[in-house]
Amino acid sequence: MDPAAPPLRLTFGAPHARPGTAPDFSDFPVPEAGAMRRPPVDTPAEEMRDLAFGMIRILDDAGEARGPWAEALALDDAAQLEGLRHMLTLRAYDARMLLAQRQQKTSFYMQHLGEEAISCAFQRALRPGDMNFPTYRQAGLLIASGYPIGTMMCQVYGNDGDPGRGRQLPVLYSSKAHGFFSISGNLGTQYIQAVGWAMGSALSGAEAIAAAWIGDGSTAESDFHAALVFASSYRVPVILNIVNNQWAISTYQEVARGSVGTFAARGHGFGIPALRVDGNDYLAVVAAARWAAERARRNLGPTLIEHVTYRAAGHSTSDDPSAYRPSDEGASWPLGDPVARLRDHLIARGVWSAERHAQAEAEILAGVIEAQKQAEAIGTLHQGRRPSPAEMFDDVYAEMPPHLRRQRQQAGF
Amino acid sequence: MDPAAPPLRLTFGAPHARPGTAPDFSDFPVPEAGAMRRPPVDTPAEEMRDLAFGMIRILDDAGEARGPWAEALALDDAAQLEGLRHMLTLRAYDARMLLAQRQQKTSFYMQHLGEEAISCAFQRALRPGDMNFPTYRQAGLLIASGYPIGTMMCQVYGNDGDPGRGRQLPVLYSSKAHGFFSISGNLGTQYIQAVGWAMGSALSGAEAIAAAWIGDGSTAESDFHAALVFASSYRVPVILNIVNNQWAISTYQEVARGSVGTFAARGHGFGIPALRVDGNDYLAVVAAARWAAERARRNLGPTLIEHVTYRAAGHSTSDDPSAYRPSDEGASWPLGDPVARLRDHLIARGVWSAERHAQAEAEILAGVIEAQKQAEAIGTLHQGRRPSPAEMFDDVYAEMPPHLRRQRQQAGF
Amino acid sequence: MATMTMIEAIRDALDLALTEDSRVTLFGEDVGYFGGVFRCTAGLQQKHGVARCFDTPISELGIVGAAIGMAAFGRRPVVEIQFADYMYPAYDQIVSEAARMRYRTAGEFTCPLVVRMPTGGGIFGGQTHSQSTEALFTHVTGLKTVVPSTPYDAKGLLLAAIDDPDPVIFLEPKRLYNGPFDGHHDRPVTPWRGHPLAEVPKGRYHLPLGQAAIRRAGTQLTVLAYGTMVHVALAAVAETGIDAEVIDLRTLLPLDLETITTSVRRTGRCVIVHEATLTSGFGAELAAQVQAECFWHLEAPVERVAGWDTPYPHTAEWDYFPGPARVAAACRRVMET
Amino acid sequence: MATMTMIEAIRDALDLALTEDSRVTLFGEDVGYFGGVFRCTAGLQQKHGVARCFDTPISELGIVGAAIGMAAFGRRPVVEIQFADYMYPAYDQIVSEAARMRYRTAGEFTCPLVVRMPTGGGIFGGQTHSQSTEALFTHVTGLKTVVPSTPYDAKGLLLAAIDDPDPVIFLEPKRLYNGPFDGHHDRPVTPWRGHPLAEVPKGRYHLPLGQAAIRRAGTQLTVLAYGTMVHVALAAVAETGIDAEVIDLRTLLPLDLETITTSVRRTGRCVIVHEATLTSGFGAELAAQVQAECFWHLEAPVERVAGWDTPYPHTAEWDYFPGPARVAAACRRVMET
Ligand SMILES: Cc1ncc(C[n+]2csc(CCOP(=O)(O)OP(=O)(O)O)c2C)c(N)n1
Ligand SMILES: Cc1ncc(C[n+]2csc(CCOP(=O)(O)OP(=O)(O)O)c2C)c(N)n1
Ligand SMILES: [Mg+2]
Ligand SMILES: [Mg+2]
Repeated sequence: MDPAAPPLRLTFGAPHARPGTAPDFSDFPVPEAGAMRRPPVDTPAEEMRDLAFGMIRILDDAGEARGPWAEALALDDAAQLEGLRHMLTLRAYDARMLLAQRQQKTSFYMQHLGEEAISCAFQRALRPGDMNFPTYRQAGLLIASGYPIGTMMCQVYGNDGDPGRGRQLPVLYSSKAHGFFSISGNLGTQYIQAVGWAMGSALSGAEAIAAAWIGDGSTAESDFHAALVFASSYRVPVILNIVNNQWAISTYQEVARGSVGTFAARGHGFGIPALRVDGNDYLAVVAAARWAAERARRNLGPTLIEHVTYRAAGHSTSDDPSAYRPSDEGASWPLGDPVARLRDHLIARGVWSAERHAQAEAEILAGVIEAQKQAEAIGTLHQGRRPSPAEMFDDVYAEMPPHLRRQRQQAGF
Repeated sequence: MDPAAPPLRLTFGAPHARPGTAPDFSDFPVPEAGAMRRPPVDTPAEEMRDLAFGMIRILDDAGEARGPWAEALALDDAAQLEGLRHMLTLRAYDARMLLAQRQQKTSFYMQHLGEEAISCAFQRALRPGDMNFPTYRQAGLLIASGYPIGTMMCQVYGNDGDPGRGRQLPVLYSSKAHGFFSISGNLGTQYIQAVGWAMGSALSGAEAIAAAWIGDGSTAESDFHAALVFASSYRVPVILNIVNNQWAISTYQEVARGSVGTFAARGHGFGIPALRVDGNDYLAVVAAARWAAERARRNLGPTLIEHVTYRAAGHSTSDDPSAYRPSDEGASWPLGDPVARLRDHLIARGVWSAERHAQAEAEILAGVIEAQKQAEAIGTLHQGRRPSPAEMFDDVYAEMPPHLRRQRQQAGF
Repeated sequence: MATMTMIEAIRDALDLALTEDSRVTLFGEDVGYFGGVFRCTAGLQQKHGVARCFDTPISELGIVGAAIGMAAFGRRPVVEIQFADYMYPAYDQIVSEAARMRYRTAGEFTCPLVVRMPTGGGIFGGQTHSQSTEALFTHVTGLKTVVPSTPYDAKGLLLAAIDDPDPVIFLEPKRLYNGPFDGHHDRPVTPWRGHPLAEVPKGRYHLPLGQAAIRRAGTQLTVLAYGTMVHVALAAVAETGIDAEVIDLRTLLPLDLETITTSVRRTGRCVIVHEATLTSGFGAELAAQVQAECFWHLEAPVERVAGWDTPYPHTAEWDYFPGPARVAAACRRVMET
Repeated sequence: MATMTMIEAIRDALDLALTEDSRVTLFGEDVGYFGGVFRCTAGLQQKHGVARCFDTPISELGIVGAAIGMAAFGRRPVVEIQFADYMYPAYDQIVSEAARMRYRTAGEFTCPLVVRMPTGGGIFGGQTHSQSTEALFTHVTGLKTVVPSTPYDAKGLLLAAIDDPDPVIFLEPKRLYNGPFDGHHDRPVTPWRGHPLAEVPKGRYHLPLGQAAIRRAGTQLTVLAYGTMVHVALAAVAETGIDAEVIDLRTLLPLDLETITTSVRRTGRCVIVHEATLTSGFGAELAAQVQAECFWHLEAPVERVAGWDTPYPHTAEWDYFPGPARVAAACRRVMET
């Protein structure tokens, strides 16, 4: 017994604020836009560790694009306007589906509010044939790759227009043609699958790269580790995305992150270069994604990207965040709103205006509502044309084995 | 398609040499003994990242103890001589058990050859009540804590003197009283258990700390990640040891390590301070272990230690390493032999001599042989007194449930 | 005596355990400040402090692995896996470590650990919020597996599980959390309030692990069920008018074979009901034991009604879920033989 | 025609698959340069290149998870888990991902993956080198589970498994790798050399998954077994002199129920043998199906002979392992009823 030693104790990470206290992001450092250097993509990992501790930001408070990442990006106006449109579409879609769930047209829904930039922008770095392994909060990848939102709605309703035949929980979309791998309801599992997919591409002499996605909380899962081990071992052409939206249901990101400063730093244990990017900055996300994609395509190995953002809505329609965080916390989130930031940038550059924005919002909402009408004309969870329950027995195997045929018969089909 | 992009490919890590080629450690940097700085234990993790990339070495080629780690250590002669004796005991024990396996007195054995310093030295940093969660290659922890080698032999023989009643594979010892947690045959699983045990200690207001152990290859397992996540999150009083003996059966350590320089760097992804230590240097291991133990006891959180060594023998008695590495590779291992290095240091300091060493070796071997005789008088795998097969049904549960009672009856007991 | 929902009964048991045994520690995903996504631990962190009830990183392996270490230290961890569907990442720790700790050390180290997890379907949760994984535990020697079907049982069995010196898998049928669901998804749910099996005494009481309960005495047919299916079976039996004995197993392992065989030897007929997929489900073990023990008394083959051998579907949930219609049909079939 | 050991037959199948199908890729712990701890892939990296057959980090989760992604890409991964006892860390990927990929995407993404693993005991491997985990796979819908018992079958079934469009668990009884072990650990092992079931044709042939083989025709009793236990059952039957039909299931899922019921309806008696622990083992499913399908033909209860419900012990291995004596006793018991 050491008389000098204090009693042992554990540390329990806690959020800045809980209900009943004022939101507080004062210890959340927000680096200046444009300040982060942009090393060449083939810089050795150990010479760019600083990138995991700062933050790549392009858009400043005045809506101006700044710094070396902005210069290298050079995204033209049309692309930026398209990006804005993607984000607005996702936001309108979310609003309608949230409502549809409240109207019991579906069982469950998950919003992207505040995180729209990440998936909408990232898709821009990919090419046809590349494959995302998304989580449930990256529907922007689908929208930005031109997937019909009507079909997304059919998935949410599980109606006869759902390509997945109503088998999966709402929002767990899948589209091979759009580079969107079927989402699993299990956290983390697809991170290593993305690595395996990219290995398969490289082993096949193909050109496609993969992008893995995971939430801040889910980095604690084992699959995350396996992915980093394999990606590092074989120098796999994959982009390893972490979406740090500060919360994992009711659990603050610090519980998963531990005593390290950032999630991006996780890459350093494996010699994987890591970027930390302002996830509410559409341009910064495109810039970081392209840098990482170039590394993958040039056989320079994996890149890890931590996208820093804030989950402005509840975790899902089953969640009420006011039980565990101040309800006005989102308003004081220091990285702002991704839609507003890109909008203001475009207005500042004179290619957009408040009026055109309002008009675009209305148009997009009308389009979403129109798609919704068509989807609902097919059916919703409890009404209209739904996949026949007989289909429940299909696709368990390529060919239905005898015992399933017997069971289908017993079930009356 | 990018015409400039090269075809995608993977990198496959390979060892320096394979059978038929000459051993080659020329790209293995061996930092000078005494060169590594020794920061105060409460230094912030981000200010001592260099410790993961160099190597703590105390004993130089001339057998002299050098540098700040040596100065802080100040291990007296008696302790050093005892350390030498522990290593010699382990080596003699290994030799006898290897032979016993070849004589079919047991089914299986695993040696420590070349790695004796690590477990023998580490135990010196622990106190009664502390708990190791070892792998199968840390029997030195038992020897250094005074566990009777005769009882170890009984475990290997699975005879009636085996406290584990012949249930476990040879070498999977267990002794709560000696701070040696039951070894699992599953790689990695116990790493997170060590963290949980230390959490339990802290939550109970106890003073005991834990030490987790894992091999280089096994760091790829999921449990390793879980352990680092939990240790980092709650700042757990645990020492996370990685024994990098260059090989995981036939697989070179680079396959698990990937593109990162060292296994110690794994800690940095979690903000966990990491030491890299010359595992063939008894004094360096004690010094590093004490530094880490002090951190744990002072609630400064976990420390990761990579012990660099070389597995000089086969993986186990089932393995023939000449199938996958040059048989003379061990001879060119640049960190030398741990026993010889401590012996030479003691001789250089004038407290030991070649004669006394030879005499000690003989004495120790005689002692081991005597213990072996006694163990064999009880029994070996196929002969003598063995636990009754009826005991097979005990300890599945605290109280035997009816179905097991029925089965035991059916089995004729 | 108060009536409680199953959630309240579980919370009451946990509260009591925390109060009476300083070794008890709860942790899991969202179980701390928030009190769990099903609110089974709501208020317990606030009452007992963060060190007794805390949030973990999202690693089921980590949760169970750390709990094993803690149990070996001498504490009594009670951990929550957010849904049984998410227990797979922890399966290695449960099977290879918790279940065999006592055995492989001949009792030197033990693992008094309770792993709670909401189980089963009926809430439109799709394939990852609906699974029934009990057969994956009953095949693992060294574990005990418990599935309560009422608030009263939930409290008594959970307190017994926490006091048990060995690892216990405690499966909570989420469809029963708020009311004794009878399988008719198109009718309003009955609440637990006022239900006799929801009368939960204050204070500590134990229901011994390994004892079944006869929920309905009968002479013509024995129905074996557990969890949600107990209520479905009762509804089905009522509809058929068959004088069936409905046995609620409560503990699957160790199994109360005595109660089962006594009944089947008397009735000569047996129907087994569970939600999990049929093949290699726990019903297989029950059928195998019943035919072996009651062979000379059986007048019809033992029938199993179970989830179909498909993943749990989302929109077709009520075609998948073994409801009163399917159970009743099986009962009639067995009676006609 | 050459006779081969089971290891050689497996290697031959893998070699052929690598040669004929450029999508096939092998990987796992030590399978690359060294050729696997049981040498099933020896020489294949040297012959086909490191990109076709390579070593992985020690992460069963990583091995299977990466293989799933690769299979979804369009390759045909054939991975090795070093021992079935180490499949648990990969269990989540197998159950939650591989098994349900086709279903949850309505066929858009599929998972043509083979997971090979040495299974079973009899080599003094203790609890972590001896387990039989098949029942943990047969409960998982979407998987196929195969257990060969001869070199000829091993090659034909493995080639069929590799060509199968769905995930296949391929369990290799390690006790049979070098000879048709008959359960008498105290007698010299018979080698495969010269054994008729070890005659392995050159080139490709498929044995369809889902077809059992009758290893010994008989009229008095049906013995159901797979893997090592087929040989133990044959030895036991020979010793008893009972005219038993011994059926080697070969594929557990999908099960060849037809062959089983045809036999049991004829013999009226059935003994099931497996190494895995009894409770919730695959024998339970077999017994449940046999009693359901052959109820009116059965003249005695279906008996199961299995590993005891304890972890696999080291020194008491031969008291645990179901040997000819236990199987013969069960056969006699069933005949006497
Ligand atoms: C293996 C597994 N464990 C637990 C869950 C339950 N769960 C669903 S979402 C979630 C939180 C995830 O947080 P994060 O990774 O940060 O993603 P976010 O929701 O913030 O996008 C949890 C615990 C799950 N789906 N899968
Ligand atoms: C979960 C699991 N997977 C695989 C194995 C088989 N195995 C036993 S030792 C070993 C190599 C371990 O290498 P390393 O971690 O470097 O430890 P070392 O043997 O070098 O001390 C392997 C693959 C195992 N025991 N457990
Ligand atoms: Mg999050
Ligand atoms: Mg090693």
